Amino acid sequence: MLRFGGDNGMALSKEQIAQRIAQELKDGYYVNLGIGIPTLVANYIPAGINVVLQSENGLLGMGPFPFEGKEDPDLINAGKQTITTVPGSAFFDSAMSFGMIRAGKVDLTVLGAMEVSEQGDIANWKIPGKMVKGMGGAMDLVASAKNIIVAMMHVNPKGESKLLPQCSLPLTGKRCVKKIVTELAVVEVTENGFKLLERAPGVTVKEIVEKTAGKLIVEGDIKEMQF
Amino acid sequence: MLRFGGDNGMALSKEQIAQRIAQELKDGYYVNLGIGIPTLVANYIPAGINVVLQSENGLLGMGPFPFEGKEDPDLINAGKQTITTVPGSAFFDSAMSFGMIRAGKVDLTVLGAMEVSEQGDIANWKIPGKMVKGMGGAMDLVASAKNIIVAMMHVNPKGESKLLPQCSLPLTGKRCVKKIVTELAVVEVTENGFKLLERAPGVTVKEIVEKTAGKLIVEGDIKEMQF
Amino acid sequence: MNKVYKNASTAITGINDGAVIMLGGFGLCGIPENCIAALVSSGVKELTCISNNAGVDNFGIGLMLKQKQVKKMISSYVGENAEFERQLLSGELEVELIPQGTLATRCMAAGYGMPAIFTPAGVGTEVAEGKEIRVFNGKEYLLEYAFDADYAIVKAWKGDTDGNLIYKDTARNFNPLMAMAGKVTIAEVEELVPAGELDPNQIHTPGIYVHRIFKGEHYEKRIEQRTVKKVLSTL
Amino acid sequence: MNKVYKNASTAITGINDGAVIMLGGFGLCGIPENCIAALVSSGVKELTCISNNAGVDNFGIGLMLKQKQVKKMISSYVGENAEFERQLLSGELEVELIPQGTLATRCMAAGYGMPAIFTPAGVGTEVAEGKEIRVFNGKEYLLEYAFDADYAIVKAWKGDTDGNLIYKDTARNFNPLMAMAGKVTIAEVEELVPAGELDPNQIHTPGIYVHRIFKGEHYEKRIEQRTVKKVLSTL
Repeated sequence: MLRFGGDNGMALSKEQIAQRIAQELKDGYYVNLGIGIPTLVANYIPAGINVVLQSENGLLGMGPFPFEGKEDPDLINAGKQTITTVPGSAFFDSAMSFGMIRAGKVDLTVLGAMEVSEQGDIANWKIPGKMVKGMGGAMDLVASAKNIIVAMMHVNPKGESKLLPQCSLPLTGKRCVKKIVTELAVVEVTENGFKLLERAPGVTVKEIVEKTAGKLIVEGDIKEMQF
Repeated sequence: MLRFGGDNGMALSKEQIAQRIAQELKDGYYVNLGIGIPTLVANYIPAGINVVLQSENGLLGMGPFPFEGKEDPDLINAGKQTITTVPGSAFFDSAMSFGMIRAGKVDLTVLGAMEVSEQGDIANWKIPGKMVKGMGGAMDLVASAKNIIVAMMHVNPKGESKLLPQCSLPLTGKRCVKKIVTELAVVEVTENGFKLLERAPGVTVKEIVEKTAGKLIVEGDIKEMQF
Repeated sequence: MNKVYKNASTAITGINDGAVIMLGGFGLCGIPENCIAALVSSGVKELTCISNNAGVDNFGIGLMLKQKQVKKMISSYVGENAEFERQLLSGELEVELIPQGTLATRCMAAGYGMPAIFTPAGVGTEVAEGKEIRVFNGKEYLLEYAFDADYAIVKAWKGDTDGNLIYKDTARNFNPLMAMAGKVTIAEVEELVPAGELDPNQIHTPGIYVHRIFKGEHYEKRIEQRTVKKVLSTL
Repeated sequence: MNKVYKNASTAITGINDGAVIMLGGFGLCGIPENCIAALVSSGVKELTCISNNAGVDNFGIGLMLKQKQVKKMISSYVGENAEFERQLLSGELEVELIPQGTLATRCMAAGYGMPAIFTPAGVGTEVAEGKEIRVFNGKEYLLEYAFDADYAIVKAWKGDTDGNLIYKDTARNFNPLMAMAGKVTIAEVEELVPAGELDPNQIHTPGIYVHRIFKGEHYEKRIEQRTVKKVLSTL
């Protein structure tokens, strides 16, 4: 199922970014999906793969949105959206929820970001001069998760790269991001900086290099993403 | 209901020690009773007083022993005895159990002791040279409880006082005991040492003074315990 | 000893100006609606509120903000509230933002008699400023202190006359943690039953932590983000 | 991913000589009888066992002691076991005694990703020797570290195929704490049901903490101190 589209011509749509991230899922994974593109990952879980979605407000086994008229105000996700549960779910309090996150029991965390540095630092909670709404659970998640994938656009609306040598915005967490999936590329965070793993179908390495402000390692032939 | 008896002539029986301690109970108290004499306190809860018994293995609302044939191996107290529950009881894990103890939610703790010092130190878990079985929950209880009453004999089987200037045995906890009820007396632990509050019916102040090795403050007329 | 109160206005007795109070709930889910209404009616002010969120403009803690009863909010996320933003920018309101897991664990620490805990959340960020950092097994942690709240106000699904509480679904969230953490804990419940009617194995908050309980009324349970399958077909 | 194992002997796969294992239970109440039997059969040795108690001579961990499979016990109370005492006095067995609440909280700390906790238990006693003491609000606390166990072996009442667990009465005790603390957690249950049959509001241990689960058999549930009303009339 290869779909081209999105704002950048040959670049991935938000759905395709989610779809590419879904390829990182493994059977039996417990996964926490942030608000925005990460939430869409649940739509592309590969066949034969069972994952359990954790919602940090106190639920393991999050299911799809309810049918209209079946919304339960006592049953929401961390984005405050009405949801459902799947068989085998469990409710718990917020301390246990972040307890299991801190203890590394959540296998994969996917979240959005405003900036990521080549050391894996992430900024996604505060813009100086703007009303600060708070970090919610993001700082706990990035400080504790074993495996963090960031889903974001490669550049911001002004055209500036969001993959930087250093974050310019206040940090959410340090040296925590393992991988970034954007509309242009899959990038790994290594000890030596960003490393280009894959490019979006039809997107050139040159374009990715131009739009990456941080150090980007490009080794050998960079394959196109497969869907 | 005044009953004389026990090993020391006019001194209290173990049941009477428990009965005297029961007078310290107040309506609404949450109470943890140790093994031995403290357990007997539950038999003398005054009329009109409701207390809830906590068992540190994970129960609030401990009831009497079961009728024969009704024992449930999944339902025991901290002394590993089969028990029952009363209406309004709740089960929880050992961390929450000691959590509520540490947080000072238990109003009164009654436990036995081998020695108590005039500073309120307590020794009740270890005798050098003998097999050490462990402190169980005693160290947590004495370190955390707001109000600790010790139920014990005034002297040990060798005739030596158990109310000492300093404990000779390894401590269970420091400066924690508030009151001591023995077969002879009710003694408060004050900043200036032991203070005699009451004497057992027919027991003289002189006998109590003789059998108390630690500093004992005797002020004014010492009343007999009332039952 | 009777823990049962007639209603919210009697249950909040003693919450005076300047009190530090905790309020359960996540967004508008599982919030103590009756007690919030009673606090608004009482006119108590200069409150410090520890709560994951600050409600919306016309509901939840937002109702108290509108009456300018709150001096300080201690929360993890305070969006979706125009009046909040206005008071914050004008300096009328003080806000302390705390990572959500830290907030939860600092409540639990209070209820478990632990004076402080270690968490990696916020290491390397401005949250760490002025805080003690300690390394365990090569990883940095912040020392964070247990909360010290005068009152905890929580909402449960079912409760009994001894104060035992059971929560429903994700309306549990911070409620059991705050219930443990208040010097005085006030619980409002949808269903109040005599002691003995709840299964002792299913109690989430043992009654020892709860000082006052009453049956709440007219729960509105407003939904913040109504999402249904018609809107997005798969998830 | 399948978490369901056929029986105890398959579920304990990988527990090798020298392993650090946690075993749930208080006295003989809520102990993983099937796994203990399987460990005895397996002949694994040099184990470090973290468990509140050490069983009795012919039951519980006492069965493993008899086979000299245990190198070290980490417990709060180890009475009622003559073979234990013999091995201890002869130097064959090492024992570390820990206050019960500290033991429980160090398990919880591991499950909650907290590297250390503060507790007043043991301050001023030999338990404090060599430990860091810290004063909070004028009271002394010991710094105690989270446990690091290879395997946690727990017993629950009901469980489902996703690893969710529900305990019964005081057989809960240390089981939920250890279930959270093991790098690999093995749960034996009296009743094993398909995922979806347990009420999600009643789960004590969410399945994320449980890696292997099986239906136990032939529970003996021996009673250590049988006390009945005939013996003592009032309590």
